Amino acid sequence: MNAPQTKPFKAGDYRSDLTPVWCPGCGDFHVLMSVTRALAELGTAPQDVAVISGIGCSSRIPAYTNCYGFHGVHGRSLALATGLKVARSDLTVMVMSGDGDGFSIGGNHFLHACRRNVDLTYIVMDNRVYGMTKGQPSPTTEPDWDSALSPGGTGLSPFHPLVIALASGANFVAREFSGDIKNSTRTIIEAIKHPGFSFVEILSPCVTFRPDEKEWKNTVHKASVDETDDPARAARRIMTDDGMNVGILYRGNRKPYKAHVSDRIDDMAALESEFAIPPASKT
Amino acid sequence: MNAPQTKPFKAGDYRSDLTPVWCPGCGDFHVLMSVTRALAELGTAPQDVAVISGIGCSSRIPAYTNCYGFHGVHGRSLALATGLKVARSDLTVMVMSGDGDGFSIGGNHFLHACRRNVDLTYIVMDNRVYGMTKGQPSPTTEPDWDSALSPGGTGLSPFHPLVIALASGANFVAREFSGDIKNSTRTIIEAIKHPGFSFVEILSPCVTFRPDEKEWKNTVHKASVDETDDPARAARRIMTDDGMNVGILYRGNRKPYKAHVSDRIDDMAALESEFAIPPASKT
Amino acid sequence: MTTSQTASESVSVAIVGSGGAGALTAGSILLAACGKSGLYGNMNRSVGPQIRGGEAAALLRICSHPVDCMSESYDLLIAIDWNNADRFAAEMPLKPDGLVICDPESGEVPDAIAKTGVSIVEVNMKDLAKEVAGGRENMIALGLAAGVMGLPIESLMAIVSAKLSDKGEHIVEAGRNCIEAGIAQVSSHARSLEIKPPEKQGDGRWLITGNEAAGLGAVRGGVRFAAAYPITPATEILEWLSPALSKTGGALVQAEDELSSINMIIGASYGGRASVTATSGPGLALMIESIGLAAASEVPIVVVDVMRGGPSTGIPTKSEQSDLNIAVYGCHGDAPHIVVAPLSVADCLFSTQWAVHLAEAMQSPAIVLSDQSLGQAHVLIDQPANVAFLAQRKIFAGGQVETYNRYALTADGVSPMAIPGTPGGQYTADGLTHSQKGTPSSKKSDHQDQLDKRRDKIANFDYGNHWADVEGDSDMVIVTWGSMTGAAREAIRKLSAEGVSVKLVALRLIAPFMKDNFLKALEGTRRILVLEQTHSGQFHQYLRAQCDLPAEVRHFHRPGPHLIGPEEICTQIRDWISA
Amino acid sequence: MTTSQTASESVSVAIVGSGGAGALTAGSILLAACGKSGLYGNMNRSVGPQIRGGEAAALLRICSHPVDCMSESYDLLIAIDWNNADRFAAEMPLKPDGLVICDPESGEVPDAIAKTGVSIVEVNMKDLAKEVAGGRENMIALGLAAGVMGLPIESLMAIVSAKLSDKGEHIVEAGRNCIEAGIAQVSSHARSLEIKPPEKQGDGRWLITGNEAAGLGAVRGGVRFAAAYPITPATEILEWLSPALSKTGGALVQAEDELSSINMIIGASYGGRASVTATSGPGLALMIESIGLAAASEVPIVVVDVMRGGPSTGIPTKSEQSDLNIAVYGCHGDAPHIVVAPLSVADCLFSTQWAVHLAEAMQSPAIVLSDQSLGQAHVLIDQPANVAFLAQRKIFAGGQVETYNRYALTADGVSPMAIPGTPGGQYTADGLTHSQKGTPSSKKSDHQDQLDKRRDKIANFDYGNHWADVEGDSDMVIVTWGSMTGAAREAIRKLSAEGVSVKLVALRLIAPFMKDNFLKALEGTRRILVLEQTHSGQFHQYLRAQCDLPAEVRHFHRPGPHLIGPEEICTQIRDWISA
Ligand SMILES: Cc1ncc(C[n+]2csc(CCOP(=O)(O)OP(=O)(O)O)c2C)c(N)n1
Ligand SMILES: Cc1ncc(C[n+]2csc(CCOP(=O)(O)OP(=O)(O)O)c2C)c(N)n1
Ligand code: SF4
Ligand code: SF4
Ligand SMILES: [Mg+2]
Ligand SMILES: [Mg+2]
Repeated sequence: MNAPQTKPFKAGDYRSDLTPVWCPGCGDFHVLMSVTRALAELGTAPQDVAVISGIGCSSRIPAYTNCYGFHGVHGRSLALATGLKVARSDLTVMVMSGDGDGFSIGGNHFLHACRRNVDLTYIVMDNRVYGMTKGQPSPTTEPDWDSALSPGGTGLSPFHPLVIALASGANFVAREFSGDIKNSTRTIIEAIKHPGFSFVEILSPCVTFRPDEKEWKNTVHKASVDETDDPARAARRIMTDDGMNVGILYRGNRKPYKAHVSDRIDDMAALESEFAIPPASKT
Repeated sequence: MNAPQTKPFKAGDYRSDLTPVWCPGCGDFHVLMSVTRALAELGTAPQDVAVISGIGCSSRIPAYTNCYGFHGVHGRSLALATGLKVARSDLTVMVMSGDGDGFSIGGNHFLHACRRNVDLTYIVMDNRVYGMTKGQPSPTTEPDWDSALSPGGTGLSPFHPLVIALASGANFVAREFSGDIKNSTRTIIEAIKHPGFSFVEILSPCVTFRPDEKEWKNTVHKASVDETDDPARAARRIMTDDGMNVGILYRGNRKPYKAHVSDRIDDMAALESEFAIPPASKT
Repeated sequence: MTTSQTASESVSVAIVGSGGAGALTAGSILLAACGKSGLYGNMNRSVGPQIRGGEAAALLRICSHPVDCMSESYDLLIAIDWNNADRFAAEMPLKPDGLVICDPESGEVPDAIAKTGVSIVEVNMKDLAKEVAGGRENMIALGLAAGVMGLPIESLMAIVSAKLSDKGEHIVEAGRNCIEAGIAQVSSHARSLEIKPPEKQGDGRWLITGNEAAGLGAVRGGVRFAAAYPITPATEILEWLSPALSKTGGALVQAEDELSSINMIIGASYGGRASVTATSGPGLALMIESIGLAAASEVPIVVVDVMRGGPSTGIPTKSEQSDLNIAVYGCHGDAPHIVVAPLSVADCLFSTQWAVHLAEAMQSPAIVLSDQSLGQAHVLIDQPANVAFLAQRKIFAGGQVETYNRYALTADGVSPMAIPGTPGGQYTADGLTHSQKGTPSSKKSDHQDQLDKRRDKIANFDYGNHWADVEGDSDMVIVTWGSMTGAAREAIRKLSAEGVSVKLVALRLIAPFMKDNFLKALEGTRRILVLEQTHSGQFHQYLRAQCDLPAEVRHFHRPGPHLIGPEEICTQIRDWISA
Repeated sequence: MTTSQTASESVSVAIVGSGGAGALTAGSILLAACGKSGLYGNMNRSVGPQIRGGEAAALLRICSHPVDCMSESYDLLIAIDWNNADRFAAEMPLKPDGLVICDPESGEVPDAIAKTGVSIVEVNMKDLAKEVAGGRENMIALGLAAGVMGLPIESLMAIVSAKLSDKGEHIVEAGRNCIEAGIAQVSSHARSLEIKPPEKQGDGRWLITGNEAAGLGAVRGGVRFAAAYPITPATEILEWLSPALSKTGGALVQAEDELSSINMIIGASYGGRASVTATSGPGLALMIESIGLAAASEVPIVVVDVMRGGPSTGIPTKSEQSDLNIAVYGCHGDAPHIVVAPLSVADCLFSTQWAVHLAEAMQSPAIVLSDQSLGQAHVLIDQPANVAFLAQRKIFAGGQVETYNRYALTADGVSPMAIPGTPGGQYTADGLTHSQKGTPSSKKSDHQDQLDKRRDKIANFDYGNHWADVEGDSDMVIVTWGSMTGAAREAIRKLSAEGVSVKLVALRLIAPFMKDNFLKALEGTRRILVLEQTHSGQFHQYLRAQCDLPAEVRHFHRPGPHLIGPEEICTQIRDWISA
């Protein structure tokens, strides 16, 4: 199934004909474009790609692609994708999530997917809000953002998903802005190609509940330093940056997860012999 | 209930008469000693302290104290303690966990407890193994540690709980060794006194499933640099240390969680007025 | 209000339009204005899958008496435009003598509607709006509706002023002018849907949703702590509770997930504060392990489950009653607890407040099974009375005893609970099987004793007459629960007008099952119609499991999203009688 | 083996000692040696709350025929020492004519035992051990047991060599010498518990636990992927599967929690590999949300739940059948799925293998309800036959169709499933209500269609005659399920020896409920005794919910940890007959 493609693919080959439920202007439209372009450039046939997600506006993305997809339950996409990739190492497995799905309810799987370092590409469309449930603060929301659930703001500082990824063992860490399709595409390509667990946070504005985020196109800027393969250095940099610098921030050499399932079916007899007790010799 | 104590307390006042189920030589005995000593030194009356835990050998600890305790379900101690502390800010709330309970199944609550920065003291007895279920690897276990579940080792690198804490927003981060009761006691006192979320990882050998850990008393060493209030610096240091340096590593100034419940009961009328529609004037 | 003789007791109105057309705003103002006129009514919103910008419909029913459920068919459809007309046709069927008002500028009347032969009146809403400075077509539509229904213009104007005032006086002005322009169109029409004046004049009405009512019930019951994770269709409970708790000295914590929120409220309640969370099916599923913990460690908590279409993510925005099984049977092991179901929007208040009381009195988890059709319905109700149910826990006062036994065996099964801070009451709460003191134990006697205790405290409690609403007298009985009660009530009223009397037994207390009371209520019954909004018949199976149903039984059930309505129920009964 | 006439068919032995005394090792060797002699038997381990170093007991029953359950009372108690004697007295009552062998050096015979009037023989085990270079008292105890039972010494020596060989030849030697010293003591005793030779001589026996058998059943069924999080008493399944899967080309992933493990297997199975996880009650509770996902998205998975005492953390090391409710009814919404229960240790293999087959054939989750009493029992069984049940999924072969409809409505409700990599089969699996294509939908027709489809595919499947073990013929019937079957079988054998015939209907397929088969099996029945190991009577309620039980019913149930035994069951039947 993984034979090299002769016919070149176009981005459109990776799009289904379903109309997204997204609001006009939602950043996720751009992420969808970047992903399909990246896949086309890589040339992996649509049927050899699986896009796994949870629940949220962002998590609606699998059905908008023409790949295999799984729109699972809220927060569990990384676990589902891990099982899939270990069972089917021949597939390109993308995991696509939101800041609520991925960092709030899904936080534990994030930690352990990084640690396990299975060869997955994890893209989080971070809009610093729960879009689908109509505007509650997420783990990346600013402390003073006003909402019905937290009038006047939560008072909580957003945390650093990229540093958490580094501290947990991710092998590739990047941040992009959805509106910058060119760089997003390039980074997604690199993330897919890099072995082990690759994490790309894409700042993707929620124009409906966070209209202020339309400003992001003016505030993001390229990281001022080059990517590193030293996780400690990368972590320190990210903890002190303004959360708006984009680019590949870390490309590591950590060992990817080893176990996988093969099509080999061995003889069961050896397995069963451990239970056997030979009959007593006649006495 | 929180009136200053006149009579001084002894460590024994914080011990119940229950015999621990722990194996002879288990590091957790020492942690119990350090905790009771720290509480005695602080002088908070036993009834004003709550010790909250999940499931595991280490999590058995609440009933061995003479404080209020909650031995909840596996992995949820931080959530339970958060509710308790917000509802009852007058109590000293300690959360005590193991590396499985706290970092594996409980990983998400760890992230978010750090981020929320409620004034809790979180002590994880890290023995790099699941003791209670008889010896499986945990998120802090070395990649080559052999076990029935992972013959030959998992191949996975342990992750960095202290850096994850820093990246998530914890306000106090320390590592100690259970056998060093003096320093453990001192650090626990500081952790309790420090506002916001304090995290102390105590290396506590599992003599039964990790007899090699008896060697820890020879391998731990004091951190060569002083504590810092810069989380990025602390993170970098910890990511490059050998996992064996002990002491207070970070003492921050992050703002503790603000909401709490008071005994004030306000008039409900104002609350209900929003639903009222005055009757139509006679037409 | 002067009314013609043809005025009716109930008028149902649908206002539809594409995203941004303002159909929902028009509906809200209309409903509130009816309330201000002393009328009753309710409104549901129906929206497409889009997060924003999709088509929307406001579905209203206005009555001169308190209203039990939505209409099955509509008297009046105002179409600001005709986008997604196919969805409307299925969701809001028109009565044969129905009236459609639409704008000729926004496309053809869809076939499905044109074919039915209803009266169709064209009004150039867009043009009329353009004639008003700052005018909008939804306000024209509002005027049309008010005109057709004969609503007093003062009520409308008062509500428009109140609702739009924060947008500036010119917007209010524009609104008023549009409404007047809309009303002016009506006199020229052939047909009117005038509504009778309210039964009780001059009463104060409340306009409230089931979710708000549940939140208020919790606070009235004494809840001062909440923790929750947002989920449709329960989020409004949280969004209402958050400021409400702040104002009453309490707090709401937004948790990272439902595993956390359930444990947060267990912690807060262990600390002595009555606590609540709200969720829907997927969240309830995640809470199940720790609901068992609350049962075993005897910590009172209240979980409001606003049910939606299932299984799995299902249909988040639509109603179903299919979480009955998980609510009653979901825990591993034997973990008896309380399950309560509100029987109407107003009853969301009472039932939740009662659940707080029950949970606290028995130191047990209580689940409130509301659903989307109650939680998100906007309803005009009489101002609810204050009921006396408050959180009142049996507390260990401290100091007097040698050894404090947290889980002491007592006559009623409820053991005095020590609240942290109480000297001499220190104990460790535990989800492991434990002795009376709370020490983990695997002894058969401890296990049996504590299982018996937890069963008995719930089985033997005095639930008064709140276990069910039992109404009427007949040997034909409708047995139902929760939100289905409204449609059943209306059906029974209709049948009674036809001379057919039917008794209602609507269960509010689902677990424990009040077998004796239930069988008593069914004495002399010949026929039982069991009604529920599930695919598999969960309620019917539950009844079967709990008792031998003492009569001939028929069972009418269906999954969501299509709510079972009064007319369908009437048909069931009529068919049975004539069979 | 030469045997006296007084030799019996079944001997039950308990070997007890404090931590480190080696009672469990002695028990294991004894059991294996019996197997080598062609006998049958089983062993349970009982340990205190300590992780290590607490007291321990090996509870064995050795039979000349296949054995169904543990003994309710013991023929022989060998006490290496008397620590925690009170626990023993409650857990392992001695028969009135029982024999106790103990070491006078290690304290007084406890009152509870001395008072019963059993024969007590003192042997200086410690001293005897000291006389052997490297000798240990547990090996002396082993010799004593073997001697009293008249076991052939060759079997013992063969097992000792095999089991201790990796510890060095001197340890083996010491063991042999101790055993001989122990046996030598026996000739001097007054009483012997000789066991009859096996019914079938020369057969190969397997020594296996229920947990190993479940693991093997999964692999035989075609499982090649597992993910799990350790939990007592299910961990051994995982520890067996991990190397077994590596050897057969598969893999086991240790997950961070149960939310993860269930989703990992859903992912792997979506990828086309038959997959399994194993857990116990608390873990099953955490998996419930995603079991609903597997049901809604139609992904086959197998979840083995090794039940323990509940609710909540309960009693992790003891058995109970109280996860029936959550297994059947735990999901939110209507999510029909398969629930299977092994009826014996050996049946753990068949039932798990069958569950894999059923899950794959119907693209549905299947839950296997084993329990601690099956999972952790070590049992000598006949080598199990190979059965033909294999994972066989209805697959979409690719390419031929215009639009591939993953959730197409088909005659049997099962739709061909495209496996990633198949060109033309791309679809998105979804837990939202969806159309046949898989597109999210809130249409009533889609919801109804897909709910019908998922119900029908499971309801209409041909389960053959595996749904239950139906044995014997009588108008008195025992109806039970899962692990209770063993004790019921033995009770029926006993009663039959008394001339009382009782029929057995033991359900293997719990859900869907095979109503027609069940009622057929009960035709002509006058009395039904329902048996289960729960506090609230979950199974009985389930039966009531599913059908009208066509006879007079009595119900005997009890929570763990005290297993319902054959003699108690006999008493129930005898009392009923004589009533
Ligand atoms: C178990 C569970 N809890 C809660 C929800 C409700 N829910 C759906 S999406 C969502 C948040 C999504 O936020 P995010 O991942 O940031 O996605 P966005 O919509 O912002 O793209 C929540 C809380 C759910 N579906 N399941
Ligand atoms: C939901 C759930 N899953 C699994 C378990 C089984 N379990 C009990 S303790 C434990 C691991 C404990 O490890 P750790 O926290 O490191 O404690 P230790 O025993 O090593 O002190 C596990 C997996 C459980 N009780 N509940
Ligand atoms: S609500 Fe926000 S995240 Fe969701 S589709 Fe609209 S703009 Fe995008
Ligand atoms: S198993 Fe390990 S962690 Fe548990 S009590 Fe024994 S030594 Fe301590
Ligand atoms: Mg978001
Ligand atoms: Mg540990």
